Amino acid sequence: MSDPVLYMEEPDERGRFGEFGGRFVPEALIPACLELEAAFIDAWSDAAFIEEYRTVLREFAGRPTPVTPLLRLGEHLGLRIFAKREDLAHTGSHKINNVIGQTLLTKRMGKRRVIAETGAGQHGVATATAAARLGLECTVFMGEVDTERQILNVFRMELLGSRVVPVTSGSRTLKDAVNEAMRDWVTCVADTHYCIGSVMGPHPFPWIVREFQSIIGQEASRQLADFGVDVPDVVIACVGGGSNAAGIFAGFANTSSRLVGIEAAGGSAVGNGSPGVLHGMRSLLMQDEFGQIEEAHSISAGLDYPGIGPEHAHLAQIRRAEYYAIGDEDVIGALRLLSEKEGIIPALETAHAVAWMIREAGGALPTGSTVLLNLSGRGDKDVAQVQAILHAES
Amino acid sequence: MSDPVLYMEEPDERGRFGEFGGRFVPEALIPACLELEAAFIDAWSDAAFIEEYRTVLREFAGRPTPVTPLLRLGEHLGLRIFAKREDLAHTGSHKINNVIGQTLLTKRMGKRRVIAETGAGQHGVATATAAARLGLECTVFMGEVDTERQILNVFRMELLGSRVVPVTSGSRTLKDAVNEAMRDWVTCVADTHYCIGSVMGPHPFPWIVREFQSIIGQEASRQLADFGVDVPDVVIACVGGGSNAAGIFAGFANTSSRLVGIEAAGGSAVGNGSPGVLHGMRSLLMQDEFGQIEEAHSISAGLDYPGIGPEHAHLAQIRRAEYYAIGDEDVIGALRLLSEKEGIIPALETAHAVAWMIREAGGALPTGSTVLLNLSGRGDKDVAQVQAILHAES
Amino acid sequence: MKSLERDLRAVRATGRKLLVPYFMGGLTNDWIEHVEAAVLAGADAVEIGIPFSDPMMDGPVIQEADLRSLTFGTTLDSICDDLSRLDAAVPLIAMTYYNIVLHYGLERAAGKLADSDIHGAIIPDLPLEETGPWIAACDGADVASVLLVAPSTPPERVDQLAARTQGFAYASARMAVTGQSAGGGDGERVVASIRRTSDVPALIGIGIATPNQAKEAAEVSDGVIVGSALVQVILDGGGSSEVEALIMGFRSAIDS
Amino acid sequence: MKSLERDLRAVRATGRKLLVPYFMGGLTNDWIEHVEAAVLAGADAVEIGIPFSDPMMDGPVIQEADLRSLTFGTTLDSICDDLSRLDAAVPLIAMTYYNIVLHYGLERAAGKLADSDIHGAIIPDLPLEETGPWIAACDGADVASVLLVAPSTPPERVDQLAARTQGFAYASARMAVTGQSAGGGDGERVVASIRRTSDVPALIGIGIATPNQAKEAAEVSDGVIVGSALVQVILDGGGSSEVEALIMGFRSAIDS
Ligand SMILES: Cc1ncc(COP(=O)(O)O)c(C=O)c1O
Ligand SMILES: Cc1ncc(COP(=O)(O)O)c(C=O)c1O
Repeated sequence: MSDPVLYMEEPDERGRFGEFGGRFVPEALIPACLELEAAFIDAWSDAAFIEEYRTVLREFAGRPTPVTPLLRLGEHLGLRIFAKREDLAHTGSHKINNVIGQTLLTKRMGKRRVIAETGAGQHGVATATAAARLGLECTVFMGEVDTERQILNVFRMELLGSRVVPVTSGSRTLKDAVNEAMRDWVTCVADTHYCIGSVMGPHPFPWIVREFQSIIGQEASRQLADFGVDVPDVVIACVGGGSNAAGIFAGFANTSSRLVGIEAAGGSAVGNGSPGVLHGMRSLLMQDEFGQIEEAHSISAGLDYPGIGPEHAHLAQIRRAEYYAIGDEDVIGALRLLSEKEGIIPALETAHAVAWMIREAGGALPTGSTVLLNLSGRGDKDVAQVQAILHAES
Repeated sequence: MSDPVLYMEEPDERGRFGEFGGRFVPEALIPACLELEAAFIDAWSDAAFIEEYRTVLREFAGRPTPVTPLLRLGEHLGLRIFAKREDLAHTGSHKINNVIGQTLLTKRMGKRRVIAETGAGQHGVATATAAARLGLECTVFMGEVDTERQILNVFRMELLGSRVVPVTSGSRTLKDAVNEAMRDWVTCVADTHYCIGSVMGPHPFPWIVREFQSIIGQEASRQLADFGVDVPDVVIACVGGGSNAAGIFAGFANTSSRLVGIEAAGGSAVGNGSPGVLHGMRSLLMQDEFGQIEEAHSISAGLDYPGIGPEHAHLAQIRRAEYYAIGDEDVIGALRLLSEKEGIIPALETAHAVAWMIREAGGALPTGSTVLLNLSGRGDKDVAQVQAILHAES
Repeated sequence: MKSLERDLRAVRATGRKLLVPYFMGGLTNDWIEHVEAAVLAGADAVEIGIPFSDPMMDGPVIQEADLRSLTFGTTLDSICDDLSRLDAAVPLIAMTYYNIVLHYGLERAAGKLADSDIHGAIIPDLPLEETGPWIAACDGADVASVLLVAPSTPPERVDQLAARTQGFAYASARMAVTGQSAGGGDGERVVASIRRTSDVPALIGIGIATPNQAKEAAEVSDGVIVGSALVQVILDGGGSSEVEALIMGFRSAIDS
Repeated sequence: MKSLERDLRAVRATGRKLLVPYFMGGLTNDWIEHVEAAVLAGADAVEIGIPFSDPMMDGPVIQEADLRSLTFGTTLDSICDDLSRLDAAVPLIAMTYYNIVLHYGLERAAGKLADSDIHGAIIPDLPLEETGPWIAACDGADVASVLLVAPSTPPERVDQLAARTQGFAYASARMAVTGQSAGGGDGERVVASIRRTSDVPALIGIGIATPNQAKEAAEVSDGVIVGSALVQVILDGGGSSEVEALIMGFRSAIDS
């Protein structure tokens, strides 16, 4: 008998998940990537490091986050729904899991500074937070358009002692912030760690970030058992770069659960993309016929990214996971329904996953299915935007 | 041998804590208060109710919240500081503990509607949240001045399906919102429960709210033991009405810990008040020589209340707890220091307690003291205000 | 028996229904003349509000009157001073909140009221259980402590309230604050519940906004209290003649 | 040995230091004339940028050139078309990002470059481990795959890069992106590390902004690459004469 195929294991030695992944960075960054990979492998097999990581998650970040049965929404949709409450993690989303891991690694590598890219500011705030806690210097790159849209998140990072650099190149949004962070990293790599915010970038980042986020799936699997659920029929998460999805999928990849990732229609790398290389990785990208990267457009800044993590590209290709897109027009209604039925205002990112669940209940989600929804973040950051949209409509 | 005196036990049968408390409401509300008292006594001795309350806190609200050692701030101040992280509870403060208890009681009493008063909107959002979860109708009264200052919290409540009523009488702030809620309650008491937001109002509210908040102190006491702390030297909390303070004090009232409550200088009922009757209770109130209630003025809407819960008035009188005041001018610096040192942006309310700790470190708080700080809420709601203040200063 | 109850019983004994208008003390310079006008127009007793910053049991009209009067510096003392100018021979009843008399000192307040010919007091935020000290203070002076009975009050409690109230029993017609919703409401039922054990004069108040409502309420009780409808006229700038006309309208409706 | 390396070695053999200016393809209508002017002024080879939307290794100047050129619809094909008009006999080297050639098809891209007389290519986001497929494609055409060596590259890895690079070795003078900080930096050390095992021509680039810097760098290497300083002149509206003057300045400094 042959071994069963296992999903979401380590990438191969070249950092590939199937044909995706890799390490497409300038030579100047290769030593840093190698150092990081070695440091991570070492740390991740060091019980003391894992204990420290888990302790910080528990004592500082509020883990484990609960699993909440969504009874009223479930009744409304004819589903049995459980929500993994990353919105209750410190700073309001799953992003904190990753930055706690990466900042601890930074200390371990003896570096004194971190940099990060951010779109809406969630990952930036999370990084600034973890950096403040450890006394690391922190610089966050943010597209100028986003610094204007998210002025309060900029201020939040500054309160946390970070410097926020508005990026004025290109489309002046997330993708350009990544470029700029890479440029800073090339320059300052000796004492600086680039704390990437999702399962993207060059190897070993997609792997590291997935590992640091996999606590979501591990916890959820254990917690569902307390509700008498052995394996949910479907696990649903929204997908920007794909870190919250990777984190929860990791707990169920080797079960019979369907894994469903929901992209924004205007940032749908699986639905509308093709293979390419950007930001250090080979993955699915939205690009034109000449290989120029397209700008993503989504109501939700966190999904406003033209690529997807390479492991997701792989899971899509081998059909272990399914990816669908939700357009802006369905997102607000989903946010409202969850708010009214359950008393949880989700992030606009998360609302994409909710919208798909609403759309497909009774369809792709057969009535009576047991669904695990990754409630990746809270909507407080989005309330002003939602109000403006509803106001404009009325 | 005589029994030791126990603190923070049940009030007497007239709802008094010492000479404070009582039930100063119109006859029309007496039956509702009696019904509530009976329902609470019944529920609070019903293992099934307590189990339900605790289950909702765990599965929905994210309890237990962690205790976080504040190492960098502690080193800076020469103290050993632990923070009880109510900022991580659902909706961002301790307010959720109380509303979950009260909405469950509402269901148990067979009422279909709740009303609440709110200042900045924290208690209103929490009530709207708990009401949405249970499918209760919810109306929130909010001073017109506050609805304008906190437009996003108004919208948040509306997203959660609640109606927000701007109160145009009096100073159009929190105290008037309480008056208006009382008026609504008189009118609709048959099917409506008034979900009061702090340890105030007529008996049995101060007692009920304290009991629902005492989970804070119970958890913290257990959690400190895990850090090898038997009893902290000092327990510190900010005090508006006094619910977060009552909740954490309850866990330590019968230990040797000093209990310290911090009021806003402009809303200091202990420091600047005298005994009086307002909002159904006899307590310490800020009032003029004729018994007219004064308006409180604080940078922090949640401390902008001219009274204090009656049990605190009692604890102050018998000197079991100490109360001090912090002026607006010290609050922003405290918020910044905690943010930069620990990666936690506290609510402006909470920042008062931090400010006192900073001021008294090495003084009233001897160097080396073990301090338990109730981190009652997160500062996200206040970031815009803080930015405006710092901007105006610069 | 306090003088207030004696006086009201005396009127009732004549077969006349009691008409008790409410005025906010100090609301205008000439508020004393308003009272006099009302008496001239047929009021049998007058309720005089002593303003409080947080009138929890009052609707928007009387709230506004409270706050407006306070801006003029009105106090318990200033009202008593003003009343020394009053030329009218009907009973006066104070209406205020507990913190006002508490702050003044309960005995001192009761004494001051009695000295100013105010022989009754309604404190709506003092329910039965809390009223003891105030009743004691009132008993030291000739001030009747008037208790309210609400539509929600259960029967045993009605009996207790009826037994302890002084001067008269204030029967709330509605579960509402003053001036909120209009009509006789549950007044008849509340009065009947008082009557089961007591023959103290029972007046219906809260929600009596029109002469017709007053007439209906008076038919099932010993009389009515008219508050917001009257205060609104004064807030709108009405003077003694408007007060007189309004009260005359109520009087004739009740008497017809 | 690819023709690019042969050509550069031939120049080196004469004792002349190589001067390699960088032009962004399609940046202006007359960009071909700029190239010609540079050659006239003494360029030994020319690097030609094929613009990419996300030029991760470039500083603000070349980024802007990328994006401006893209707004004119520049593509690999359009650049090759333009080059058919070029009248100059120096080696050409493409500089672009991997996604451009990947999307075009690696073999097809290499073939297209060679057909357009471009006999080298620099792909800065292709490190040693990922470069295999591209080198294979280049080997099918006469295109040299030029590899970069960074100041951070450890010795064993320098040896591998020096062994595998084709045409020349691109020695980054600095840990920086193009045009970011100026000066020779670590160029001397990087070149020396290459030299330990290889005599492939080694050019210093990144941060060579002035003739003086170029002179210093050329003294410790086989020549220099000049990018942002030149592109800035063109972004500012400079034409062929400005290009010529600039290159002449570099040329004479290097030769002096
Ligand atoms: C709440 C929330 N969910 C999801 C995302 C998308 O990121 P990812 O796909 O890496 O989880 C973001 C990114 O900002 C986010 O803030
Ligand atoms: C975060 C926070 N802390 C404290 C308070 C003050 O209330 P209390 O004294 O009842 O805890 C509030 C009230 O809104 C609050 O939001």
